[in-house]
Amino acid sequence: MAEQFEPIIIGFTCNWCSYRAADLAGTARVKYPPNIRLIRLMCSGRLDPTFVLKALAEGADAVMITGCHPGECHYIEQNYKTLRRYLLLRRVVAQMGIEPERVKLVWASAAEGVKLAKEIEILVEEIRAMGPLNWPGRMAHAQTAAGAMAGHTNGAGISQPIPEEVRA
Amino acid sequence: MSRYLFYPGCSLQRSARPYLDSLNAISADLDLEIEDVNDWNCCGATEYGSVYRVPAHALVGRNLALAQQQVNGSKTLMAACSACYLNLVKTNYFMREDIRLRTNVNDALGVGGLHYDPDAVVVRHLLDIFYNDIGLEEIQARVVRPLKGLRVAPYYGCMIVRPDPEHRFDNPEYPQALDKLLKVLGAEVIDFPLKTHCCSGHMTQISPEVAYELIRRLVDGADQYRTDIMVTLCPMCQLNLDAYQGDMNQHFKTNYHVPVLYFTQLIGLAFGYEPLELGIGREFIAAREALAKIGVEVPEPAEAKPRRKRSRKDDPSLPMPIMPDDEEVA
Amino acid sequence: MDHTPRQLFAMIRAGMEKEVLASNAPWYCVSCYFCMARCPQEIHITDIMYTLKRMAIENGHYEDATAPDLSKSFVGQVENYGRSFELGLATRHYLRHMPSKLFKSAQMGMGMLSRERLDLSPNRIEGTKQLQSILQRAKELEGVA
Amino acid sequence: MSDNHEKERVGVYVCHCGTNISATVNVEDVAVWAREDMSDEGVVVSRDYKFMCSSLGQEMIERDIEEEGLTRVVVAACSPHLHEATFRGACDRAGMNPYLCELVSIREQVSWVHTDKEAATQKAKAVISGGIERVIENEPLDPLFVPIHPDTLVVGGGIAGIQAALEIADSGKKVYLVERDPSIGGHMAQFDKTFPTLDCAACILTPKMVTAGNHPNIELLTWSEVERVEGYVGNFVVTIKKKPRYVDTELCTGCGICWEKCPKKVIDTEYEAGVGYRTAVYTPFAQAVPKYPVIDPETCTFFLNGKCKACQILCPTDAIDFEQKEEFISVQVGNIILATGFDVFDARRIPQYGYGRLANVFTSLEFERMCNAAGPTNGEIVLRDGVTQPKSVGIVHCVGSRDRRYNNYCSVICCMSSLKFAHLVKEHTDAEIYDFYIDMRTAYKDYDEFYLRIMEEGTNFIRGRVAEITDAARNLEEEGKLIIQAEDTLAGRQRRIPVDMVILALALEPRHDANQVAKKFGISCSHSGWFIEKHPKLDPVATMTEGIFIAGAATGPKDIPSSVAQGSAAAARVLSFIGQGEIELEPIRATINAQQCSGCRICNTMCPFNAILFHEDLMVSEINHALCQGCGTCVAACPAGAISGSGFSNEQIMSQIEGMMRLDMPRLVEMVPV
Repeated sequence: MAEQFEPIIIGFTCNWCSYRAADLAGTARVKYPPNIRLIRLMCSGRLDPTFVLKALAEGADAVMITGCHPGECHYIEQNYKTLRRYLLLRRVVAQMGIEPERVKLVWASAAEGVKLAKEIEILVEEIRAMGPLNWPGRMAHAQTAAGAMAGHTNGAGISQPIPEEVRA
Repeated sequence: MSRYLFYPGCSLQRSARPYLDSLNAISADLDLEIEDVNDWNCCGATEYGSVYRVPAHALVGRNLALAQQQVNGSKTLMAACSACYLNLVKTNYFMREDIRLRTNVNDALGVGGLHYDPDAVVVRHLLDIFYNDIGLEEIQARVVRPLKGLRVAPYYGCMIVRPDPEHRFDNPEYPQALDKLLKVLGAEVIDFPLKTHCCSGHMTQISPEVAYELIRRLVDGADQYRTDIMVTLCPMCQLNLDAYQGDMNQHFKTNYHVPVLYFTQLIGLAFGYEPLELGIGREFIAAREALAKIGVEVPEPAEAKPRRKRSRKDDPSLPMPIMPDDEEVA
Repeated sequence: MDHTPRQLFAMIRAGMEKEVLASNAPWYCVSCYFCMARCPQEIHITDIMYTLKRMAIENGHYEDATAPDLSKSFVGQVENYGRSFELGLATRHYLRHMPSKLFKSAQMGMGMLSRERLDLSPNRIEGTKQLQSILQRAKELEGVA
Repeated sequence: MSDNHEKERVGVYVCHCGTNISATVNVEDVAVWAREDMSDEGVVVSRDYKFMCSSLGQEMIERDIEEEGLTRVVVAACSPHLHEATFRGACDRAGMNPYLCELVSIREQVSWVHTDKEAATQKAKAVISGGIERVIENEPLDPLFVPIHPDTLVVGGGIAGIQAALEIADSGKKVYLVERDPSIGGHMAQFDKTFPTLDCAACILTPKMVTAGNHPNIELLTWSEVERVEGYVGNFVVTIKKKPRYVDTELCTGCGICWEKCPKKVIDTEYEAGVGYRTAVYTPFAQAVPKYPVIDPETCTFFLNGKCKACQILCPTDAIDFEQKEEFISVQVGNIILATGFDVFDARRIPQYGYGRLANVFTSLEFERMCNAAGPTNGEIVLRDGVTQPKSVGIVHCVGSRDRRYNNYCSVICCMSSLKFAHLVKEHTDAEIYDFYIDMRTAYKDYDEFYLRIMEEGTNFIRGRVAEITDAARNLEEEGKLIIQAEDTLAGRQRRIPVDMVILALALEPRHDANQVAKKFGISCSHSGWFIEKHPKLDPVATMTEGIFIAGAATGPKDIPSSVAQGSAAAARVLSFIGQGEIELEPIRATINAQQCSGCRICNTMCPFNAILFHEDLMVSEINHALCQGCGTCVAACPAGAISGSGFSNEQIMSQIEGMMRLDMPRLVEMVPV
């Protein structure tokens, strides 16, 4: 029986480089699979690790974090902080029983529309091969851990229950 | 002692025997241990690929697979003939880049109990080994009979440097390795503008008139530079320029006499070997006269004294572009 | 040469398959790869020429058989012996396509012989059978067996 | 989700963008979906329209705000980088806080990059859903105003930089013009004639140079380079390195005795492009601005072995100062214009063209110098021997351009300058001229007429890219000549043309250090290495970084008229900022809630702008909004969740994620059963 699994991926982009790269991919009509949804931040440094957990908890199968190349940050050096958070985050998700490959960091300058599209394509392929994450289904188990980490977020934190009917 | 796997190719067995003989003669001096690929087969030259694709790569693939079995320490597979070299390089390259071809070729090889993993061996030309592994200093250190006064035209032909999507080892338009190697042997190396132009390949068999014209251009070019010897590194080039030079002369009613030797033969001469040990004498266009220039102790022809530099005040000439330093070996 | 590579490619784009395969241009290609090294669009011209030759042989479209026959004879020898056999190849080729030049070719052969640069009988590899089975399978995979 | 859904009234506007979006996204379906399925999320109005950015589209939104009482607006159209300001403006006009409008990109990120209409439509709904959830969490914000320092820095003293500096200076504002070479003038100062009018480059350039040099509002900093840039739009602090001239400009009169007497002659690879000489103490050319020379310590005999000092001994005003050291000055400016120009392609990279090996192969820049009456041959067109006039000349286009191995792009100016060369050769000699081109590109005013004129003058045009240039003759006619081989693509055959001289029309390339310069000023370079504009068509002289403008060939190959136009354009942009006195910035800033701050000081180390200060007495941190740039790194780092980032709050982003994930997507697509 052959059914192709179509993952959903949330991508976080930096306003100055990778969001511009996505714009450039569009202007140049570079094609990539529609599985990714991009969220714009001012800087990859704005990426609160709970955003990633939130996305996974909401049913995303993977998260792509993108930012300026090291040394090219619009805010001088904030992407180095992203890199550190990313490395830590991969360990955290692994401890939660999630394949760390589901969280990916990609550097893409404003000129690298083709590169960004290619990276998206690769990640979609990888996640397709990996299969669905279905974290919401495993939420009960994961909630404690994620809740601890997301404890400080006010309001829209991931510790809220997710209505079953919303899930695919 | 550096050990290399060696793919001799059909020509070196017979028509380019002097190439093999001279290589064998000098390899000991250079600590080269050469191990033939067992039971290698023809690479298909430029013909097999004109008829089939997958079989052409399977043909070469058998050699690569056999070489892979013999890998022991060094992964380098050395080829002396430019066509063999290129065919080996291309099959490795296409098997790496084209997954379908890789699967098909390995499927076919499997019938013969063989398998090849792209990049399991690194295919390199003899000249590449001499220039990059052994090195010019090492070669120069063994020169006992400098080829002083011998004017040589380094002739690379096509396939050693082209095509070059992988940036193999020298410039595809204007390579330098052989030029520099011949310089350290003490020879007077001309800047041969036709060094990578075609020797006519198999055209001698298909359209001799076309072949003669291509050969004429090369021989004439060398002759214009008062070349004593053209130096090759490919059996096909040597054959076309040497064995067909007479036919070409007949065709154009010309009288060129430009001997064509392998670079290994010149290295052998510089290392003090006698011509016979290097297969010299088996060429159609005899190198005897040219080699007399270095064989006997003739006093070095007085180099024309550089004219006294005119003071730049009256010299209207414009300076030549500054080129990146030609790294000379001391 | 009937067409320059540029014209040939324009004809391919124009869908002139028959004319393209009948052109003698690919057969004049000596595989010197200058075109590939120089093409500003990095078109693999030489490899395309090989493809055109294969297609022409497959469809029997070529007009002058000299070059295709040389290639085919060479292939036959390699498949028989595993190595090329210059004397056999040349004799057969000149007999068929340039009988007038056979004498000249024979002279060249004598010259080669006297210089110990020509074998009178073919070299054979040990794994002839193995090679033949490999090539047979490869041809099946290419769909030409 | 937030409980704001009941109180907010959201309008959703889906743009067709002609067919740019509607060809791939079923926009009508999306609009219906938003109206019907998203009504629980607060959507009360949903419309699709051909061109939402048109005045009719904007008026539609304004009317809905007024009549339907919308409190939030989501526009699903192009990238916010293009039209965010447009739609915020519309909301503002209708009395809604502009920051309550959210632009969702379904063109650049959906319709242009996907092909499957169903999947694209689904994705469009998902991202719009994210936008709806986000906009509900948006808060009304007031724009931030930053005062603009009235001084301007112009980097690069070529024609574009000079033009920009003059425009600004003429309006009464101060300009620092920084040039790395000893004189301003740039590449244009090297040329003899300019196409298509053939007026003399020096005649039109030198007056501008002199004006710039004497202008009371221009502070010329030649032989200087920008070392460091700090601060932001309105208030940059720029550190400039003044390289030692070894000449005291206070004392020097520019009399020229030093360079007349200097015994050290070297090949001038800069101004003379390698075909002429200069002395170790030199001004690049006679009309140099400023007139003061520099001493090149790399070639000066005194610097090399401590002897000579001829210039010092002979200088009538004692202006030579071997002790001079490099100096750093710091200037404050509100805006910066980068006009750093281009480099030319290194012809040695194409060995088959023989440059450097074959004496009579010249580059276009060498030829420009040769034609120049003040150049090394006094304007005589001669072979490398310096005396022989060529009887035949070949001109080769696209050397390093339009070639995947070097530069994919067209260098724009080479066709025209090659035509100019053909004319100049004809004017100076009787030579036969062969011009090898791929395509003749003579766009713009009077250019094609110039091409016609050169054709009528008798130049031979051969359409075909040159394969090689060789001295290997094949027959008597070719002996002693340079042979240009090319396929004449119109005749359909190979041609070999023997000539005496070859001119290579070199590609224009980004400055070798363009990347470092871009980094220094916080802007980006394109894939080819040119500075990237804010918008290639609509904002060609601005960059993504506010306050940094670009002009001239630094943004891509350009001819003189275009470079001048860009210099003026950049100046106009800067002047408009200066005129306003302040600039409106997006109010994206971080704020610390003192009640929640635990005083841990983690955020203090996060900020590269030192915008976060710690109150020792209160044990809480505070953010200085004048220094904060809004990156949000501290927001993400605060373990107490005490920092909020306006415009990108946790609530906004979390809701956006929820919205994006809400839609019940088909997760398993059935494929052909095995």
